[in-house]
Amino acid sequence: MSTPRINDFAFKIATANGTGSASANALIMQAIFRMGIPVTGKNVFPSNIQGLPTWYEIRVSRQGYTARTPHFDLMVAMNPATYQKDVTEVRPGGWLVYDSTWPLDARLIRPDVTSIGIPLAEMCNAAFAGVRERILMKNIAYAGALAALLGMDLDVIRTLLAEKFSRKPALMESNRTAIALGYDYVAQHVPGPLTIRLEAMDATADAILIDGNTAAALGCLYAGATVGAWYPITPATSLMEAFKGFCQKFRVEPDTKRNRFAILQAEDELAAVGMVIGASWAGARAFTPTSGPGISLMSEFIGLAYYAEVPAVIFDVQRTGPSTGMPTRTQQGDLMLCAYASHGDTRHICLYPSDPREAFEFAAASFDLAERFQTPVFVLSDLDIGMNDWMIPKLAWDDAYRPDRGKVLSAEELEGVKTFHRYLDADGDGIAARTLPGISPKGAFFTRGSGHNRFGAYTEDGDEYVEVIDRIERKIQHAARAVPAPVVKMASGAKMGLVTVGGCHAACVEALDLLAAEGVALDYMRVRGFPFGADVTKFLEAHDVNFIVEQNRDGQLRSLIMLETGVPIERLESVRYYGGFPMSATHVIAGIKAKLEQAA
Amino acid sequence: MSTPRINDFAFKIATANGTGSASANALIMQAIFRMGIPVTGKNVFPSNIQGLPTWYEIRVSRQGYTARTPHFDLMVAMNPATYQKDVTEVRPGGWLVYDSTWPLDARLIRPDVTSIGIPLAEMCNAAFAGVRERILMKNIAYAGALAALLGMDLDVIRTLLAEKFSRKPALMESNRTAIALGYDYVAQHVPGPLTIRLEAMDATADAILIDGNTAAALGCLYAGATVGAWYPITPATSLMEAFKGFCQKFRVEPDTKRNRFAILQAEDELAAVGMVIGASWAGARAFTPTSGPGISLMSEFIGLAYYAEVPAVIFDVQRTGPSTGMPTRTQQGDLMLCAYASHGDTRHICLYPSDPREAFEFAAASFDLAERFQTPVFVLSDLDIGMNDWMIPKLAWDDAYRPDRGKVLSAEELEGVKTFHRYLDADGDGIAARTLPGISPKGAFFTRGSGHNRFGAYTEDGDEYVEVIDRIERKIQHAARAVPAPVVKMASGAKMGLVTVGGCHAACVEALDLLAAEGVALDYMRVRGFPFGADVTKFLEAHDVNFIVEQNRDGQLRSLIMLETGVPIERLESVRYYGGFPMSATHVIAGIKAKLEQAA
Amino acid sequence: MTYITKPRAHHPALQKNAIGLTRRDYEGAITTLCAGCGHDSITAAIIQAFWDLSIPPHKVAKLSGIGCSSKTPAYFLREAHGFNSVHGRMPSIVAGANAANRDIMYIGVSGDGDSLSIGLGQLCHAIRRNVNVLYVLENNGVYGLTKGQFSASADPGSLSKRGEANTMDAIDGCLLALTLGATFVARGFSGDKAQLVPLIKAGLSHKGFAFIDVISPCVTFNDHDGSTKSYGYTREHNVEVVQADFVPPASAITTEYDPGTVRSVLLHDGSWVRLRKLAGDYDPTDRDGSYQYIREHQKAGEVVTGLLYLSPDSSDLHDQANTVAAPLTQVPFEALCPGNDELQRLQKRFR
Amino acid sequence: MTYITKPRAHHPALQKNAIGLTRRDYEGAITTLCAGCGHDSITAAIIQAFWDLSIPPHKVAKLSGIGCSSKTPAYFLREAHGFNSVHGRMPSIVAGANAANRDIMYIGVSGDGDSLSIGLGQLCHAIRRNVNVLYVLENNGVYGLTKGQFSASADPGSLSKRGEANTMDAIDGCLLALTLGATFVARGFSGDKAQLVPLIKAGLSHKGFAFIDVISPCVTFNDHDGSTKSYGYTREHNVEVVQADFVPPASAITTEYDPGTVRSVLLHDGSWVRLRKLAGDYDPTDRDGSYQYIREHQKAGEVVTGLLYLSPDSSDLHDQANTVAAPLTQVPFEALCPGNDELQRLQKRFR
Ligand SMILES: Cc1ncc(C[n+]2csc(CCOP(=O)(O)OP(=O)(O)O)c2C)c(N)n1
Ligand SMILES: Cc1ncc(C[n+]2csc(CCOP(=O)(O)OP(=O)(O)O)c2C)c(N)n1
Ligand code: SF4
Ligand code: SF4
Ligand SMILES: [Mg+2]
Ligand SMILES: [Mg+2]
Repeated sequence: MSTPRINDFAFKIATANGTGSASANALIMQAIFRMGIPVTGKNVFPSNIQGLPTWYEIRVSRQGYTARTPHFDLMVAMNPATYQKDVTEVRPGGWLVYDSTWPLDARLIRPDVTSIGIPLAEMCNAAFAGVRERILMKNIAYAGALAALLGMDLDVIRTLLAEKFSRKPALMESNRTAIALGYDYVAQHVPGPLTIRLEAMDATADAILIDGNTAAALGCLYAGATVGAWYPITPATSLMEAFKGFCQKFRVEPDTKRNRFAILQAEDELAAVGMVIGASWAGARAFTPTSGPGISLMSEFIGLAYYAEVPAVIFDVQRTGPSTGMPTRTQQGDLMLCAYASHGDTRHICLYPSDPREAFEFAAASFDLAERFQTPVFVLSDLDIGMNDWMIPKLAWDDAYRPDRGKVLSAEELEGVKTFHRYLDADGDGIAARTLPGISPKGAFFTRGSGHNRFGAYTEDGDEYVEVIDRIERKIQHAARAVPAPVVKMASGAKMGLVTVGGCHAACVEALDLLAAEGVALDYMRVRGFPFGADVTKFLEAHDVNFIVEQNRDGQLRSLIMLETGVPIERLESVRYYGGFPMSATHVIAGIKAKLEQAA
Repeated sequence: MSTPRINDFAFKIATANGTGSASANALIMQAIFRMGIPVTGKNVFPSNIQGLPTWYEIRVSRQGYTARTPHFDLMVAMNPATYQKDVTEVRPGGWLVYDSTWPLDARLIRPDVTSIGIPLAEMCNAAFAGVRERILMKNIAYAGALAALLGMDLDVIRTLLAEKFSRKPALMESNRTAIALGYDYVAQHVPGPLTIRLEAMDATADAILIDGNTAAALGCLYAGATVGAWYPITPATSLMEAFKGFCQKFRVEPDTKRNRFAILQAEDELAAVGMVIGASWAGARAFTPTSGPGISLMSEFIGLAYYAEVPAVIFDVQRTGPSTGMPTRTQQGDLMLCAYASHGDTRHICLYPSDPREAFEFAAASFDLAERFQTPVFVLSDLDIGMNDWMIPKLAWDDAYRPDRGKVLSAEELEGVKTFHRYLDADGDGIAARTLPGISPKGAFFTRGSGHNRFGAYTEDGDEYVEVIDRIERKIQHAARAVPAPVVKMASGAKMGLVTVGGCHAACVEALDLLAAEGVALDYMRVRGFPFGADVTKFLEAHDVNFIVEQNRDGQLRSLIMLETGVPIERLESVRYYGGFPMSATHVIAGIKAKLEQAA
Repeated sequence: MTYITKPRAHHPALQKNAIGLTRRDYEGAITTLCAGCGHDSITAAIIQAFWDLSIPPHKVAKLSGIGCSSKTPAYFLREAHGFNSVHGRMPSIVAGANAANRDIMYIGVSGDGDSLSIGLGQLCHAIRRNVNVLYVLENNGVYGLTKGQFSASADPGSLSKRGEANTMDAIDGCLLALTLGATFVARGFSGDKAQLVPLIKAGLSHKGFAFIDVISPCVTFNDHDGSTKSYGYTREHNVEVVQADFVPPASAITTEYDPGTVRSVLLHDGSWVRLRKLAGDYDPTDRDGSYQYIREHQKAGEVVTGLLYLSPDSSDLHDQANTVAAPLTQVPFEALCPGNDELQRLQKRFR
Repeated sequence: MTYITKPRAHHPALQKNAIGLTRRDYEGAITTLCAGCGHDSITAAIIQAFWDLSIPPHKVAKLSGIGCSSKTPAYFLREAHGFNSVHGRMPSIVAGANAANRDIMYIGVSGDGDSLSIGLGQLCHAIRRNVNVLYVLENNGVYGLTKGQFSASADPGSLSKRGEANTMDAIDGCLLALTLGATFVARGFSGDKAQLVPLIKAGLSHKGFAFIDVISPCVTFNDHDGSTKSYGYTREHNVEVVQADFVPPASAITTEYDPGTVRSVLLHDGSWVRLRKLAGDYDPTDRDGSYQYIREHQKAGEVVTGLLYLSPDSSDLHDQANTVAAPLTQVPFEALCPGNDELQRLQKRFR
């Protein structure tokens, strides 16, 4: 392992929650990114506000792989509480950075790992006054040390600090000092350079570093959503907070300083989705971000929106379930729930973004789908997509876009019709025209979750009931053609398929390359919308073996595939990882190899 | 059709809600039953308290068929609001009974139907004083008329009245008079006996007439349930009301007159299931009856009970969904929801009674299963089973029965263990021992829906999390052997199978006979518990074609079968009826024949 | 057959209001409630109030939860959009609808089970939010539609149809609303249309959450002695507090009203409510005074009716959200979407 | 590492209570809350109270919802069963547990988000039901665990960490409880252990729902000016009302307590609470007086603390359900199952 690895390694920083390491970690990420090198960060944080262990994992990948890797070349061990665990995660021949203000802790000693001591606390106590500053600057100091160890460009770092603290000269000064402390110490005391090293590239010019919740919030902003209702819940909270921020910037009426949006913090998730249904019914584009527990609580209301045919956009930023589960860990555990949420016969449109770019695009698309099909639409991302920093191509918006409001009759159109009936399938596409309150006396109808016939009248007649509920099913089935098509990548000579969803994409594409290198060729499909279209079935049927890769215990994607495509289980090999971390290529490869060996 | 049909016909009584016809209809049912003739009644009522149309359907079946039949030989048309519809339901050559106080309404005239006029109102107005009595007695009068028309035993009727009104002589008198009015008028004015006729048999001596909610309440009483929590909802309300009645009779401490039960009327379904979870956690046998909307609202709590492993018994008396749907119509629309309720990876034990007898048995069994597997157990009946009067064999109780509390450590047992850990799989069966509050200082543990390891401690560690969630899945899988085995009936030379669940049983057994008579032989299986056991898969795999008969739009039983058995969809032909009435043999036969013709 | 509407032939005698509509134009489908149900009387009062105010029916949205009471929006304002939602959750739907389109006049109809049992949390928070809606709680102390179980407003000690006694204290919606800082709190009685109509009109003109608790006997399950929600009881025990005669902005003539001791309060839509004090020194703008007054009479077994409290200043959901004057549903897309150039500029932040 | 417990070596100096246990025996796991969090002070007060009362820890059940506050049951009474349930729904779980086993002493810990936002309905109905539990609402005006959004008890006008102002009125848990007929209503301040411990002890001894609203500053998100939930603010503005010194049934010695003007109220477990009136003519048994007192000081920007209301007679869930004296969990199966003979007799009814 002594041949240098340029721009292709991973390191991890172990600290305690609430010590302010976030800004230091962000600084490192941005510096690498500005050097033109592809980089991804995974924040592994506890469900707590202060004191519990927290980690930040940074992967540098020349090839641009963004999946998490469980193998770390270097560990910055700042938290005694996790020394034991942290040191084991360093690969043999790797490095361990520790605070040599105190003697090297016995738990940190590993013969096959080079430990690098830097007196961070000592230096900071000397350089700074006040507890607060000393604690905070210690983080910046390790950033400086890493800069020297890994070969970050100091000018880039200075520019970043300049941009960040342009209005706070004092802070800029102490940050610079702290960087220098770490940097210089390493320069003087550590025999370098390490065999893992950064070298400037030109691979990030057209990219941005962004988290999926921020991107989704942008999608809502651009699609023209005006009403957001929510109840705080990790990991969905930052979606609405980002939306609020964007609205304050772009949605304030210049002259009056009044808002072209309304954000309602509801008392709980039942109320949040109720507000979305009310707002959509009245004609606004409305949405609510939540996570698993919220979806469970919204179940009754979801059935109402489905049966009364009211649009609603619901973001499920999935976390590890069931119940409260691990709120700060990721999972894909709500695939089944969202597809069939609520009692009785129901089926819902779902979109599955794989990264912040699709979070942006699908967020915008979800409003068109919800209004066109007059039904709830779920956008299922997860904690990894929603809260971690991903490198994605710059976002673009087509200014020609206009909202697809679906069949909403105007006062003029209503003049045309003799009498308006809400649930008539006039066009034979399963979609009946709706009207908005306040438009015209002729548009009035009665919305209800109880039995109704195609005229919108209350009914307890079986045939009338069946006619409506069957049309709704046809309508949802048609949506299969409107949701984003699967991403398919064929490999020459491949007999088997790899099928996945959402955030597993990053791990799968990397695994595909590695397997190909080993001579295992696989065709690839990532589903992006539900109900599945014909092309999904086509791909599955074209392969005797399809490995279904997902992040949940019960193989929920595989379940959806079985139910909706009828492809027999023999052709569907389940590959799962659900421990709460983002999926890695190693999980995918190990899973597939295990299956292949069983078969062999 | 002029050859007499003895004890094998159906008739229907059309009235308006709130006119008090219930007691008259019950009287007719009981009279036929006491004559030893198998009889079933279906009450078709509106979601309203007064004035809307309501029907009572009575089927007399020498062979003992209990399914609903949509073909009526005779109609008692007491409600002008539904004349039009009612008359069309009479089979050609049938009879129509109307109140000839007013001239025969044009809408009621059908050349192929004999109309029989009886001046019910006129006679009652003459015989009784006071509006109330006149309205009520009109019902008893038509009962008297039917007695004469169909050949009911007047002595039986008199005995019934005597039993019923032993303490209310005045009421007995007017009832007798009313019966006589109808009976005598027919005797004097209506020529000859109809070709449909009742003749005493001896087929009901060991049977009772009971509805499923009452039977389920008895099951809860006998299994030793002490805490019932509920929020009223049709069609589940009468289950708790029956339980309350039984408790007041059997559960009052003689000397103190204090209750050995607590029934909590909660503020909603979330609270109701929360109370059940709390009571079960504290060591009581607790249950809550509800219907679809309640299950949706309970979803979050269900996930908590699943993951924290707290017993809970939930009755879902299904009604027509989605949303509020048709609250007074039946359906099997919650099969999928109950099997996988709540976010994250979950799977739940479900029991599917087919009639009040099984409602009684499964209600009792559900508590053993819930405590043994420390998880929520759903008993899924439906409005038809729960609220209609079924003829079933007398219920019996094994006095040797003692509750299976599962692994609950006593203070003594706790003395034995060094330190108690809640989630250790000591016996390798996936079931970890629990303790109850207040028993012993050594028994304390912390129950939580957040991530926990096998010691019961909070965790955010992926491996520790996976260990527990995997064990829970093993545990639930083991329950497949503990739930009631499917009912299987093999027919000689059958190549195809008919598979169904719950209340469809009545229609299926009748259909099997009729199809057999036509030379179509089918093996039969009715699943009774979830997760499915090996024998379910065995049956399905033994048949190239399995007709899956159920009462919902989306073929939810078929979905469960696909997911859990992996049997390919080609072998699963879906036969569905979901208009809200109980399923009839004709639905089953028509559905199967249609499929067979497609195939041919 | 539930929703057949009445023949609409306009009887010439039917008087027209300022916008040329007759009472008939404010009606809905034929009721399916029990004959004599208090809820139907409230429906009649609602129809009267809207007609009096000459409000175009299609500019109104009528919402409800689930229950006999919640069925009533089908029985008035045929030309208004209706929403019979789910049990106890209507307040959140109204809040969302109002946030989206502030130009619609919202009326929410609910029952005591719908509002005080399953829906208690949502009701309380809608009050806090001061959503601009007239909220009519048709209060009969029972769950009518599920056949008479006690609701949270059932009186302690009162007997159910099945002979059981209620053991818990009743929740008094008006005291609750006052405690939560409601800006308009009133109580009426379904049998007293003369008082109820002005209350409804005042509530409709109030900017913010106008809460009216209307005692509405359930003839089928709760119209018996031992219940304070029975006709008999309420007629005896109802102590009128404040009579609200509403003067529509259209006309300023007030002379036709009997003067007496009068106090006027300016409503936010610029119209006046003239309050006639019947109970000596009653001051409907004194929140704590109102609370005490209700409590005192409650202890004396009396139900106070009338306009109990009216906040002289009320900032509703939109004031708090500082939204634009136009309904959000009418803001053009161009004013909502920043466009691609802004997006490119913005993304500098993410490098 | 969250739940490592402290070394349990008993320091001899640690004083033992009547059942021979030290304070240490009433402790739990090490807190994972922020240093200086008000909730930790409340935990200390709870430990003190249980120790003082010599309650066997395993005879207690401690329940909570979700939130920083709801984590605290893990930090006291290691030997008691704990239940950290779901957000806002703990009251129903306590009600069920109490119905099943009335011999356990129940303490429920919740937060203002858990109790007044998502859990408002359940809290209100548990109060109505008068479930026998000590309910501690650790009130900081924010959602701590989700990083500082306003809760329903946030003060109007107060600024969030992100600089936004809260526009809605705060829900005062004590006023709400009084309005719902709560039988025990108190308010404390996490920083004032001397007052809090006796309140907790009195609450534990109360038969029925004992509601204690404890102002508990969130140092991380809400300990700043403009918030009445900050240390600074509460110290200044807290007007002590009633000091409750609890005298355990075991000992009747009261002389060690400073007399002053004293009023004794008999609790249902036979023990006495001696109330020292600090605020002139304050009467803690006058429900409406308490309400007004709180309101008056509220208007003056003051937070009243102390034992605000205590109903001299309280019938709890079990009185209302008329259950047997023994816990239902201990009624032998034989007394629950009527047996087959009864079943056969009963079935005559179904023929
Ligand atoms: C989630 C849910 N639970 C229960 C029901 C059954 N249900 C329908 S109406 C009702 C109570 C209605 O009482 P109230 O609101 O007082 O209306 P009322 O009929 O008395 O006018 C209940 C419990 C339901 N429809 N939905
Ligand atoms: C159903 C559900 N929604 C949202 C959340 C996220 N959540 C966890 S704690 C909390 C608020 C806690 O606030 P509070 O009860 O005041 O406790 P504090 O942290 O302030 O002590 C929220 C919204 C959740 N856990 N469950
Ligand atoms: S049951 Fe009661 S509330 Fe319902 S309609 Fe009849 S009278 Fe009215
Ligand atoms: S965030 Fe606030 S409430 Fe939560 S632990 Fe920290 S200080 Fe306490
Ligand atoms: Mg009611
Ligand atoms: Mg809080």
